[in-house]
Amino acid sequence: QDFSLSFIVKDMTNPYYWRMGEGAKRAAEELGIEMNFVSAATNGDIEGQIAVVETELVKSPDAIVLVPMNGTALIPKVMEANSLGIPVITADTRVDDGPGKVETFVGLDEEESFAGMAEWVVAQIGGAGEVAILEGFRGSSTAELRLNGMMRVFNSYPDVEVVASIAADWDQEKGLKAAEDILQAHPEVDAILGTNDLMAMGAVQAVQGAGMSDQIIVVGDDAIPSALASMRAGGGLNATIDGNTDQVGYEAVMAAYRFVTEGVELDEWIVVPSSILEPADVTDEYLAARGIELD
Amino acid sequence: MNQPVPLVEMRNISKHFGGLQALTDACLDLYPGEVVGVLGHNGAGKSTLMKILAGAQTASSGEILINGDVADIQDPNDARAYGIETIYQELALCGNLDAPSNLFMGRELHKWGFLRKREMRREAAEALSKLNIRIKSLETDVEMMSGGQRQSISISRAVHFDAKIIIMDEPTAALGMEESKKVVDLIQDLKEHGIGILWISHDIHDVYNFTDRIVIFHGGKNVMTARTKDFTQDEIVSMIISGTPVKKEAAV
Amino acid sequence: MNQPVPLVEMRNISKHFGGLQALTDACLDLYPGEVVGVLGHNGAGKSTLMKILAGAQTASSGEILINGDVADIQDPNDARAYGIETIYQELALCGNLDAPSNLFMGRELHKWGFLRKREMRREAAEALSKLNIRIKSLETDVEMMSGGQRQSISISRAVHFDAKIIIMDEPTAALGMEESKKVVDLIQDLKEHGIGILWISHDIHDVYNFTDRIVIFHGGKNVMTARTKDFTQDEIVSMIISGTPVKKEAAV
Amino acid sequence: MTMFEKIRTYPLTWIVVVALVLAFALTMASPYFLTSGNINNLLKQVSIVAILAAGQSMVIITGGIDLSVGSVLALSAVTIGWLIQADVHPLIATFCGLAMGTLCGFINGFIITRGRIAPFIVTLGMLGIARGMALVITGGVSYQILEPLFLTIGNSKFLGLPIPIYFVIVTYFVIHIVMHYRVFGQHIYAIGGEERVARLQGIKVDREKLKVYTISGFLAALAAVVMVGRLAATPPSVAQGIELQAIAAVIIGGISFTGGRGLVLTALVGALIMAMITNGLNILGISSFWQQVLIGVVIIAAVWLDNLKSAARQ
Amino acid sequence: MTMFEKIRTYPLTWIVVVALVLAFALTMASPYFLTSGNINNLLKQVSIVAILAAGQSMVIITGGIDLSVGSVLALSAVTIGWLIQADVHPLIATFCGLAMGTLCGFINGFIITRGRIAPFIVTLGMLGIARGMALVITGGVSYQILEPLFLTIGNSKFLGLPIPIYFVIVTYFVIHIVMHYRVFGQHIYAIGGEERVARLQGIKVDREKLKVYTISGFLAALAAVVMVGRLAATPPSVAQGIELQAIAAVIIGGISFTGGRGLVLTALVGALIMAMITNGLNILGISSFWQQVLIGVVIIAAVWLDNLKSAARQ
Ligand SMILES: Nc1ncnc2c1ncn2[C@@H]1O[C@H](COP(=O)(O)OP(=O)(O)OP(=O)(O)O)[C@@H](O)[C@H]1O
Ligand SMILES: Nc1ncnc2c1ncn2[C@@H]1O[C@H](COP(=O)(O)OP(=O)(O)OP(=O)(O)O)[C@@H](O)[C@H]1O
Ligand SMILES: O[C@@H]1[C@H](O)[C@H](O)CO[C@H]1O
Ligand SMILES: [Mg+2]
Ligand SMILES: [Mg+2]
Repeated sequence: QDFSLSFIVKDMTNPYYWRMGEGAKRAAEELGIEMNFVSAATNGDIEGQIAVVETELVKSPDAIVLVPMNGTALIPKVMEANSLGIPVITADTRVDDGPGKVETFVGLDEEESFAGMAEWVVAQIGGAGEVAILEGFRGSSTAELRLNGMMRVFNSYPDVEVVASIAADWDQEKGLKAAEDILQAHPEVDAILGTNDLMAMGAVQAVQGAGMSDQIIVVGDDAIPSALASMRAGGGLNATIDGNTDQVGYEAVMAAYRFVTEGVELDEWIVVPSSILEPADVTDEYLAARGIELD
Repeated sequence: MNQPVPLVEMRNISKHFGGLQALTDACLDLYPGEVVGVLGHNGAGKSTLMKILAGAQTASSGEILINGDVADIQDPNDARAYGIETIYQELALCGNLDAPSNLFMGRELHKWGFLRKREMRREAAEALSKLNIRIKSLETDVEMMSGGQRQSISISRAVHFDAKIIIMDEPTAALGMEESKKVVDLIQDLKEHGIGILWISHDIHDVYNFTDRIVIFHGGKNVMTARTKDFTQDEIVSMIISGTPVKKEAAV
Repeated sequence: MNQPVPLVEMRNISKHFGGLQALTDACLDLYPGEVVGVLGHNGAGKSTLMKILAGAQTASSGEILINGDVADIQDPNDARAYGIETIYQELALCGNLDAPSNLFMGRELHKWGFLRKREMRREAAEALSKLNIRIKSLETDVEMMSGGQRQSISISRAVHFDAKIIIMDEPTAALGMEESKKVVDLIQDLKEHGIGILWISHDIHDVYNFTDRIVIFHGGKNVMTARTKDFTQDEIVSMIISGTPVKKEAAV
Repeated sequence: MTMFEKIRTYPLTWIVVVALVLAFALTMASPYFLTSGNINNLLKQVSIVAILAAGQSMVIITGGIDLSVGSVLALSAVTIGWLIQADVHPLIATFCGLAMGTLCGFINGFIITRGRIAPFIVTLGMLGIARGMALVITGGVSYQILEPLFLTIGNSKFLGLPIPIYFVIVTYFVIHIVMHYRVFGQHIYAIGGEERVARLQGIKVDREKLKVYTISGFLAALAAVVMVGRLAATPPSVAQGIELQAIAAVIIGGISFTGGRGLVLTALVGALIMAMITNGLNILGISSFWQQVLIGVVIIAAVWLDNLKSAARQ
Repeated sequence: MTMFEKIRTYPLTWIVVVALVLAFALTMASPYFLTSGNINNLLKQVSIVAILAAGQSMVIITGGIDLSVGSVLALSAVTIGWLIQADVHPLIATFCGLAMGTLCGFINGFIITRGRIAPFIVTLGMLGIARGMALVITGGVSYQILEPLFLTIGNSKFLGLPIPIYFVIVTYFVIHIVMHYRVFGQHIYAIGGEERVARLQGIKVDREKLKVYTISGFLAALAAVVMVGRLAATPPSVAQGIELQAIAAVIIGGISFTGGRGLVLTALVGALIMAMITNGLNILGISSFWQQVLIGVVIIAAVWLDNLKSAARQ
């Protein structure tokens, strides 16, 4: 079939998008369509992603699925696609409201799912205690949304204190260092929330290194394979948000295809449910269902 | 001492580099229209003293008087303001630039900030031809040039602008005979125009024949200041080597 | 020509830098125990020819024979392998290192790769004292030293290792009288040991008194090769300046 | 020198040849490369790095380095964004943004010359300071800029070419004049050649260097204006790591860290080569993993090709 | 020179004083800073950058630069991770990881010396190539490494000090000996001082440079071993941008880009200063916006303080 789709994510150094690609490719195979799954080189290189979008537009695909690196900065590219008559669907991260026309958004609500994670943590620590946050790359919309979601919840509990909130730029080693420092300055901390799994895995190492695995809860986000492996091994990660990333990729491709070929009106938001995954949830069935192999 | 107020008077200049004492109470004076030879063994402190006058280094102690007034020379621009030009022993050229650029460095000819390249080229060609130096292309970067060619550029630069005092630190060391001769002629010419010249040289013939007075240093200290012709060439050589003054009534 | 096979023979060496022709069919030979003066105006191509022999530059055309055999000198190491040592006009010192480090550069004394610093220091002190140079501290970086001090280090280095051929490109240009004298003595001493010396100098007295033969260049071409004493000092000067050989039966 | 000699030894010639070789290879590899749409893209994509590279090359010719350009760009951009959302007139906001970048550059130059601190350190410090300030001002928020002024800059064409490229042309024209026809430029080359000598010859080295860093800051702000136009937004995280691209453009062009040499125009070609590589690999649909590998290989190859000129010159 | 003179002019003295001033300030600011727990922390945290800085300082002393260390570290780490998950014995895996880093360094040196290409370009190329290869090998996946060997490296202590610091000590001990007591080190200083002269004096400049880049690659791999121990995992995205930290450590220590000068040990202090700044600000709980600003300010201030030594020496 001569249907071509460009699926543009942020970067591929993070297993998260790798997983999204697997879902997207599954859909593309089912539909028998041609798909370009591409990204900028690093998460943060907005200009790089814009260049990728521009290049894809030159190839006049039938539709574009975009995971915008920044909610506002990609609007002009959405508008450019609009003016070329190429429909745009966003996934995982939204573009902000504005002049860009997006057919639908596929994914979870970053702010809400992190609010949910914050609630979960508050419940775990009995409604009172000290928590610390490992922030993503500040100024990126994902980082800001996640932070907002958590802070909103924590601020609503008078007995919960956010004792530290440190940017670790989505990076595992920086997450490790920041967590080590947090443990020094706040030995009483009850929970460390990583805003992605890489940073959370760094925190797990720090907590283990300090021999405090029993006292401190560590949570992350993305449900990347190494996080799942750690949870299964009882390795110290207490929970992660499973945004059903592969599902997001799958649904986005499907939606794009139906929109173009069948002309169906899409819902404004195709919700892919997110859930908080605990070690007990990482069963063989779960892994099999998600097509993940751990060894 | 043909005139009452010296152009330059350096008094009790001392200079140490960390633990190394390069100059100890060095004194020197220079009158208009006079050529003073600055002599001494290698490492005697001649260049250091000259650099202090040129503003390239600052003295640890001592003072400098220009035209009888205490002068505050902190950097090369201060020295220039007093009309002091210098031919440095190390030449002080930018190897990455051509001869005209080096000649006019810091004093480029310009109109509203725009370089007058053609004029500078022409003037440079003229200035260099006075020294009889053969430079095949004025566009060549100076670092590609022969030792003598480079030295000539450095000399041309020092004499091209209206200086009152010119420091020449071994100006003919790399020059051929003919080219050296031209420089010696030039010195006579400058002298006639009332310019004072400090001339460092190891060539005792030239010094003997073309300087009015000599100052001899040894290990950073003055050995002797005298009218050149008050001594024989041999006596001067002996003072340079031994570092002790030859006793004579006529000595200043 | 006191021996049949010359130590060095350079034949028809040409060299151009882009459009600039620095040497045209330049020839030169040198026999063991001989001092050959290489003369010419500034920019005549003397240093370029010497650099080609030293492996610092490669000729555009021409060939070099060492002991009668064609030698392939592509880099300084090749030249060294033939026993050629060079005192470069630009001295070729590392300003960031001290005198012993410069003296032994590339030929450090060591035991299993570990530097024998004390030995090198001692030998360097000895080598420098032979030239009568005053260097206050051997730990000082060379870039802090006076022009003459630096030149002495460069000279010491060239004569310290067992060379068969020594190129001296204006070795005494920055030296004091006494220091120059030492170098001239040194040259005589090396000569007696059968070493061949190529000596570039603008000092006609020294050249006249202490060389066996002279080669004169002008604008990159040979003017004349002759036994020194076949000409008067004035004739040599005239050839250097005019670039035309003085006709004489005795000329080689 | 013959005309041919002159062209052959002009620093721009070879690097332009290298760029053409690359363009030819990409045209062969993909039908999309040499389309007018893609050329337009390329011109837009190169513009920001090209503007930064112009300032960077001046800095590098003095023998320095400016690591702060990406952060200064971001700070200038958020200054504009912040003022516009506070209802300041876009022209005034733009002016303030330019002033902000210029000020950062001035501070760089001031500390480098007065404190005698290595440019690497000072501009690394400014990299943190300006980025931090951008975040502080905005609280991490990215403002949407829908002002016609910026939309025009980002999306319109003039005489068939995208507007950003005119910023580039004007920048390089002015810098080229400054470097080769003005006393100031002459001083920059002297300082880069041998700073000590420049000082001895009475050049006010500190003042000239101060100017150079200030210009680099100003150009970072000018690049910010283009950036705001292209993004229609001012994310404080923008232009992270772009300094490395700007420096690479300069070095690929053939200007060396040693200082004192080089033609600023070559940096433009260097930036173009970098942009072509990324654009070409994107168009070919190479996976981003292999892209990184290939970008590395092609950069080295391009410079190697450029180096062949010295061989050819013999 | 008197003993006092000697100490006063030893390159290490002032930068150590600067480090102590910073430590004192942080101790005053936070009760947590000078606890044994935090000192342990600091020693672990500094280790990776410190090891990289040792190699980097050798490179910088030759007058070069190595931008590839972060990527080479990542490639070495994933090599280890990939082999271990394929059930290769951890020691063999480690050996292969070290070999991989060494090979990358060798390739850098080879291209720099044979191709006569600027180190900036070659190592920038390698930055892309090695990172890309790390991603290609793993497909972006991070392996968990629960081998006792690495857990010990990451979490155990020996004589009261964390294991990584012993890697640092051995590295600096060896490099110090090499640089100041071996012929090779002497050649490195000569090459950095004046490469042309080194060549004229018969130093095999290319061979020595090749060795230096190879060592830098090896040390990146050694840092990878520590990294794997610390993370118990091998994320291919690890250590991005760490080259800037390593270079900054070297320059803060007082080694200059000009080359030919400096004491490698100062880079260790430079790395320590950088680590203290981040650690201190984290402990003080400074917001991430202001952290960037403060890191910038403190880096500049530290170097400014260090520069005062020249004033003091007069
Ligand atoms: N920047 C410096 N740092 C340390 N020592 C220095 C410095 N400059 C000069 N010296 C030392 O000061 C002494 C005097 O040096 P100076 O260059 O003045 O000698 P000079 O008389 O000009 O000798 P020459 O005839 O060889 O040029 C020398 O011992 C030299 O090593
Ligand atoms: N690397 C180079 N590039 C271009 N031209 C050069 C280069 N080296 C030397 N030249 C030119 O070649 C000619 C000969 O230079 P050379 O240094 O051999 O002269 P020389 O006889 O040693 O003069 P001097 O007595 O002044 O030292 C000069 O015109 C010089 O400008
Ligand atoms: O959701 C993704 C991941 O969490 C990643 O780690 C950072 O970028 C976000 O968009
Ligand atoms: Mg002197
Ligand atoms: Mg010469």
